[in-house]
Amino acid sequence: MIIHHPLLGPRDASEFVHLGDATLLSRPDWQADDAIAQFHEYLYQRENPAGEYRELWYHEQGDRSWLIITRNTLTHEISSVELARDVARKGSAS
Amino acid sequence: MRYSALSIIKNGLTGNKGWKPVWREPDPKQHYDIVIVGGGGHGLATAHYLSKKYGVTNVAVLEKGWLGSGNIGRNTTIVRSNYLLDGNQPFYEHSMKLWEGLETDLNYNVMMSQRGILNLAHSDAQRDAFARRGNAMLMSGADAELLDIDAVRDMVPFLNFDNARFPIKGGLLQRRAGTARHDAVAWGYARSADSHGVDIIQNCEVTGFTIHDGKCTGVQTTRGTISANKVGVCVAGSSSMVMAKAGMRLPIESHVLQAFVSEGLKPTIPGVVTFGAGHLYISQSDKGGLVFGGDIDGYNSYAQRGNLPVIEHVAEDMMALMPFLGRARLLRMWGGVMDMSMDGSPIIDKTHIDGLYFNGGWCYGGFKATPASGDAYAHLLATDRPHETATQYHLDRFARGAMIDEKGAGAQPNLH
Amino acid sequence: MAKPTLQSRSRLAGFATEIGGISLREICDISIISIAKPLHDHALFDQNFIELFNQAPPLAPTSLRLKSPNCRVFQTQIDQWFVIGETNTIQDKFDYVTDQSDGWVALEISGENVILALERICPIDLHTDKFLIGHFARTMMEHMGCIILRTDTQTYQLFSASSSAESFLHAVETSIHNVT
Amino acid sequence: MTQINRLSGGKINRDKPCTFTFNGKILQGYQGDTLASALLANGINLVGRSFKYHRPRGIFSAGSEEPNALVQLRQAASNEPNTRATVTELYDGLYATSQNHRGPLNFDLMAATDLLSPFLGAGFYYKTFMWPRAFWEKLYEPIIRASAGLGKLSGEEDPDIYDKGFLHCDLLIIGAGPAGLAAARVAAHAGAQVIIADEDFLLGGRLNSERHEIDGIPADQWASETLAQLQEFGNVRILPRTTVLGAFDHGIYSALERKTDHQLHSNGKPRQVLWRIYSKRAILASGATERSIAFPNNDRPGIMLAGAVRSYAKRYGVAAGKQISIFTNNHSGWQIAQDLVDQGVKITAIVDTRDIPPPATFSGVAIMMGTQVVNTTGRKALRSITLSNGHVIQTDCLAVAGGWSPNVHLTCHQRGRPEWRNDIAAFVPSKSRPVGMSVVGAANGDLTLGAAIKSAHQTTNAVLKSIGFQTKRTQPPRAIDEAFAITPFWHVANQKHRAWVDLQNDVTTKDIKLSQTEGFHAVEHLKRYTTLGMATDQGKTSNVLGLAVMAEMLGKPIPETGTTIFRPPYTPVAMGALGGRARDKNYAPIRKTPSHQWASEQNAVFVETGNWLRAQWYPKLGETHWRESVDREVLATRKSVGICDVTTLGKIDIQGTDAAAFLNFIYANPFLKVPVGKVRYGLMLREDGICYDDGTTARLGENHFVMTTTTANAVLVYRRMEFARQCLCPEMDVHLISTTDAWAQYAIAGPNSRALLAKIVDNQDLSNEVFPFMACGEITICNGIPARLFRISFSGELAYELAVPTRYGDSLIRALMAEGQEFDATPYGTEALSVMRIEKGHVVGNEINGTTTALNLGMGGMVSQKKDSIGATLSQREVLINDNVVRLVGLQPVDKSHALQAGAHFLELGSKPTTQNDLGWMTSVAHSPTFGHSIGLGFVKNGHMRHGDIIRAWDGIRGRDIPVKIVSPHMYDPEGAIQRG
Repeated sequence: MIIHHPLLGPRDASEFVHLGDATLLSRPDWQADDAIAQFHEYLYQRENPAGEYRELWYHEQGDRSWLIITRNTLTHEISSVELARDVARKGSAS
Repeated sequence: MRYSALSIIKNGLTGNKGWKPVWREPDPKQHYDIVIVGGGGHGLATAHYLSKKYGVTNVAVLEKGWLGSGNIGRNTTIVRSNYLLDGNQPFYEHSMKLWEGLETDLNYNVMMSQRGILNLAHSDAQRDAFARRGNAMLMSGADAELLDIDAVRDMVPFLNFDNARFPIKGGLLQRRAGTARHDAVAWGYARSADSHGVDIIQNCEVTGFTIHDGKCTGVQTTRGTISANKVGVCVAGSSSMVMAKAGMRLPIESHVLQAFVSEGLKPTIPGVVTFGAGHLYISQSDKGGLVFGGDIDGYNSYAQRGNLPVIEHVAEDMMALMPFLGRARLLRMWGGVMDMSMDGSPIIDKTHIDGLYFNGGWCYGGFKATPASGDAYAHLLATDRPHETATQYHLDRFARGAMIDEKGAGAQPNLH
Repeated sequence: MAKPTLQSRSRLAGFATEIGGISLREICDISIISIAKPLHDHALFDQNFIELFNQAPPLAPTSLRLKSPNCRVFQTQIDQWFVIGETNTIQDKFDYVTDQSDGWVALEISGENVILALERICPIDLHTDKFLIGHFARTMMEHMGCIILRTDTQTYQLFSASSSAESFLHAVETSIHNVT
Repeated sequence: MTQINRLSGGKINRDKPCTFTFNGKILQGYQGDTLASALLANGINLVGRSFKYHRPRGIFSAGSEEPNALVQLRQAASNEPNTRATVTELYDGLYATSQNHRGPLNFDLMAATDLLSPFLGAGFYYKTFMWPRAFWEKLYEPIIRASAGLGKLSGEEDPDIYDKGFLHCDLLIIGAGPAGLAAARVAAHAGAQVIIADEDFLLGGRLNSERHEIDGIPADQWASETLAQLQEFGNVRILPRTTVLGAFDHGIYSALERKTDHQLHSNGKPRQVLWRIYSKRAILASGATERSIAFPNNDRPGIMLAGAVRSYAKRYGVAAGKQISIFTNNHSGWQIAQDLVDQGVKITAIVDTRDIPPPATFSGVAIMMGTQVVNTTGRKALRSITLSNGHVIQTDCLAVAGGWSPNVHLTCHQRGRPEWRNDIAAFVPSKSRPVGMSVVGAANGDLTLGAAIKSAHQTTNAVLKSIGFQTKRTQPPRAIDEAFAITPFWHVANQKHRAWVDLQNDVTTKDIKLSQTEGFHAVEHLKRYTTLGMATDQGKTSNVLGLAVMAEMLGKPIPETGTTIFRPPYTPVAMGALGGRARDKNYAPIRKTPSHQWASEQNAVFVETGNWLRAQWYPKLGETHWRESVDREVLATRKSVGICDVTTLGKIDIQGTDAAAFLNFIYANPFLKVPVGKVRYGLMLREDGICYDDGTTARLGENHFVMTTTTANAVLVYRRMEFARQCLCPEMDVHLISTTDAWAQYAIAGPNSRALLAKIVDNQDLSNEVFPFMACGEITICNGIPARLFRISFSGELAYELAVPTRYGDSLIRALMAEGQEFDATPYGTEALSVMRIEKGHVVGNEINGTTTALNLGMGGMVSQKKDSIGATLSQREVLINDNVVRLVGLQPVDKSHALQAGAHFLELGSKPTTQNDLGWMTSVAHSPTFGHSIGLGFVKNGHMRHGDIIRAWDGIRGRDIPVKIVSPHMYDPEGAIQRG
């Protein structure tokens, strides 16, 4: 696969490490009454869609940026690549 | 009809005209006691044990494609019970015992071949971990041997012992492990279940569940609505998509695992060997092809195909461990979609919806688990109690902190 | 009592060779620092940078080559740059500086067929009209992370982790051997 | 030896004769021959045996689709089994033998299995060999395994080397036949970066084997001239002998270039190169493959694909037989006949299944329309064919033209499904092909030359335009379309004789019938049940035929019966090539510590730790067992001073105004208030509350920390810290960079460590008051060399870790050893390090193994619940904190002479070794020279409450079972007075 890094252009996916669902950006509030239940949902439960999927990749053999990639899990087509930090700042992880 | 050498001779002498279809092709009935969603290895095995062992014969298996079209026919055919944790090992050992009697049970030769599996250790820490695992295996009633370097050399002299980047320090051997002919397992279970009255319905996709007041009473399919007392989903690879139709999210991601086969070669590798400094498992089929695999590709996928980096990585591992295979040629590769769970272990459990049961999350352990998974799921479906060897495979184990994490990789499915 | 004297030692002992018209050598005694841009003081950082280098911080894949101070600057992370060369006068101008000199081994490879050798290990598109003089990329060669920098028409500098310097040299040398 | 079947002409170099050996016979051919063409020239057509029935097999095709002519090429370690003679380029000195027979090729003892064929139909093995159970592994399977397989590996290490590489292009053209060359011309002129690859060593594809004109000149001449023009373009890279193997995501293709396979020796250069080609667009111009017809006994040597017969005649100047007959269901059979006649090859008969007027006449050739071949004779070579009209024709070569299958393989590699085209009776690529791939020429169903070239020209123009290239308006090369029409005819129905579909795997129409009868009629069931298409040719000539036969048996049209797709690789590829350089020590990079050279000089024994090599111990003269060395190193350290290279620990430089807050978030224990100049031990959890790493972090300044991680987890910790920084704390001002390789770091431990250090530090007061336990500082040593000093201890001794820039690391260890002579300073390796940490009760990867919590490790109190940190919340899940979880303990043998074993499980005294009775396990053991006996660490259920209890350490796998006493894990200086001293 080729990932079009927003700053560096096309790079082979083998430079990257895959983590998982982009919802991992939306970490729950540790002080909530049901914090354990919320963290359980956050960490373990997955949509796992067959189709468009927003996921986290890390450019380990590159500029060390975390990216949010929108990729179709049926075709592997990538429709967008964003810097995770920018998404996290906007607070819109999903 | 019963299969035997005699039946082959009799048919051979009469122009092979007497063979009968291996299974019927019935239309779905309106109601079954139990509907199993998924006509793969586990679904068919479940139907076999339900009908033969637990006496529930008003059963349908619904398969969206052709039976056995999922991972039962896309794996590297390894059968073993060399797990570490108490949540897993007794279950896989139960599976191993069922494998050992499977031909007799099914009257079908699935070519279960106990030529052993040897896990190589490349460091003292790895050897110690194998000792711990081997002891756990023995405690569960399985067989296990810890080999030192000399014993490994005697057994598999063709490995790279003298110039390896990560020298071989020993290995964990399970002699009763081996391989089986994967497709035959599906066909054998299908034939048996069919002969016990189970309706196996191919080209029948489940499009929804009939759920009222928290109770599941049937399924909608491309071939009509079918009601059932209980519905057992068993569709590893597609678990999330199917259970989403019941409004559930699962602790599972779908990932692609590639597998590889070489051109046919005269016998060169006796049993299964795994490389402990990389990720490679390899055996040789009865036809002569080397059958091997490695890691999953590492990204979520339903595409049933993978990419080059894993292929190259597997080849690198192979050349590092067995440089005499340099001139063997890769013939074919394929990909299967794995239900990768959050701790690397499966789920066989009721759901919060009455009458709806779930079996999945097999990661890449699904093939070897087929008999026990079928038996345990049949037990659960028939009795509403978990099978004694499958008591920890609960859906809520992550909420409680009761993970069964053999690798210690944590809640990251692509690391299991 | 007199203290012992410590000798500096380069990772590849100043290796240099030429194979089939391609020359390969270790660049010894390099000085590298990383400088990071503070999250809340972007403007100040940029201002300091411009004061020093007469230019805004360069963005990948373009590097900035300067005569005074004699150095090259390129971006290694979103808010991080490497300065290679004369770094001692620069250190104090930035808040977050980390010395990277000893973390890297540096090789220079040049010659007419240099791309034929590099394409055996380098996943980056090195077509000369795409990877221009002054361009750099951080990538991976033979399982080793590295930085490739084009310094001239047929000359490239390669940087990789100093601990695996010998393996990296072997990878590059083998590439030359395999195409000459 | 004369080449009895050699004709005049052909694209061979008669000035370059090649002597070669086949099955011991010394033969001659020419450069430009393949092994197959040279064998045929010498009148040899029996070249192998089939897989199952060991039937004699001859050369069937002239390309990579060959199912039959598989040989063992080269000798000894270079021996390469299953090599297709049809694509093996002849070279002087070539050595080949046939394979898969017992006894000589022409008298294979295994051929007896053919007589048993009525009992060995599809899937027979599923129905028998089940009893008695033990006979499977002992009797049946060994027989099956020995008779199965094809060629034999040498068993020796592959003597050749391989390489890989990366290529980038705008346009990858796959195939250099007429369509590929036409495409390349357009792209070259447009200025695109072009790669054109072809598996053949002679480019031009069918143009070299057929008689056509393009632009008014002979087509083969057009091909060579076009290639010569393409060579002149700097933007075109021509790769002959290069097979594109697979189409992967996003325009990445893998291709294998055979560099030295056409030479006797590779001369130390890579035999093959595996290319990863990154293309913006790809044009598949892979042509079409001819297929056979299933008629009784259609598998004899001498029965060949018609196009191959033509190829041998025109391209290689070889007559495939003395009396050639043709069996066809389409016009190409007639075209081939014409070409053969033109080439001076004698044709006996043309048999056409179609009841139409003959498309042509040839003098002296029997022509029979509406006729089928219903049987053949000739055991090791074809002698005659019997026709449906009763005629028997003497012939030694039957050229079968069953129609053409476009080479759609690469269009299927992303699970695209081809679609059926009735007019040409073939599957053609559908829209569901890899993104960016266009298909032109015969591969796209344009089976005639003019159409192929035209489609290639037009499509290439469109493709180039889509990626921003200006193309000139040019006319495509002119070529006419030869006549082509086909009436599908798949198999001759016959109850008595077998008609082969898959020649290599011996799948006949009877097997397909049985498969259908038994319910295996889904295409995938058919393939899996009969093994159709599973042979080394991947069904290139058999898949479509098999599917068509099944369709006829089911009485369904082909598209309703199913399609068959292909998987990578296009042709089989050597594992060595896929493995590239990853052999022996080059499997993974080697990382060396700064003291490596010095340690080698001390005869240190090294151990692989990840990619690092670390000194494990330093044997001294006279020491015969590693334990002697390790015991000495431990005792010397505890007595005076020891030095250990700890450079491999991960080091991360952390700076920023929020650095402390960030650390407070990623460590389970508090970090906000670590004073400048102090080090703190930190425990890292995953978000699931499980520990995954620990280490020390030093605060060098208000906004500056230096973290150490374990050696094994350096990369993982850094990755997760970047995740936390960018994804969870994007508003924190914190910056990370790894400095692992930038610093050489030595642990200096033991009562004399302070005295030794004092000899090299510049102006640093090392006294307990100024530089106490857990102090740190940036200092200089040896007159101004920058250094960092940490007063931390893994051994439990008074100890320091001293870091200097890596370039001084070698010099520093030498200086320390020299200055340390007066204290008998002793270098110690990882074993002694491990012994001392076990004595002290420090945990490492054996304990922090990814499944243990802080509570398990005895550090539950460190996980602060008063702040937000990764993993803190989920570490409190009910099962993780219940009373019965395992706890870290120390263990000692009751009988001090017993050695403990890591991996042993714990049981109550007297309880049976069962899963239910398992209490825990031993994680780490060592012989402690300090205590004079074996000690261990381990996890025991509720172990913290059980100090003093005696339990069993059961190690059944090594036949040991000993009583052990549970003690505190902190066995050496539990109060820590020594390290604080």
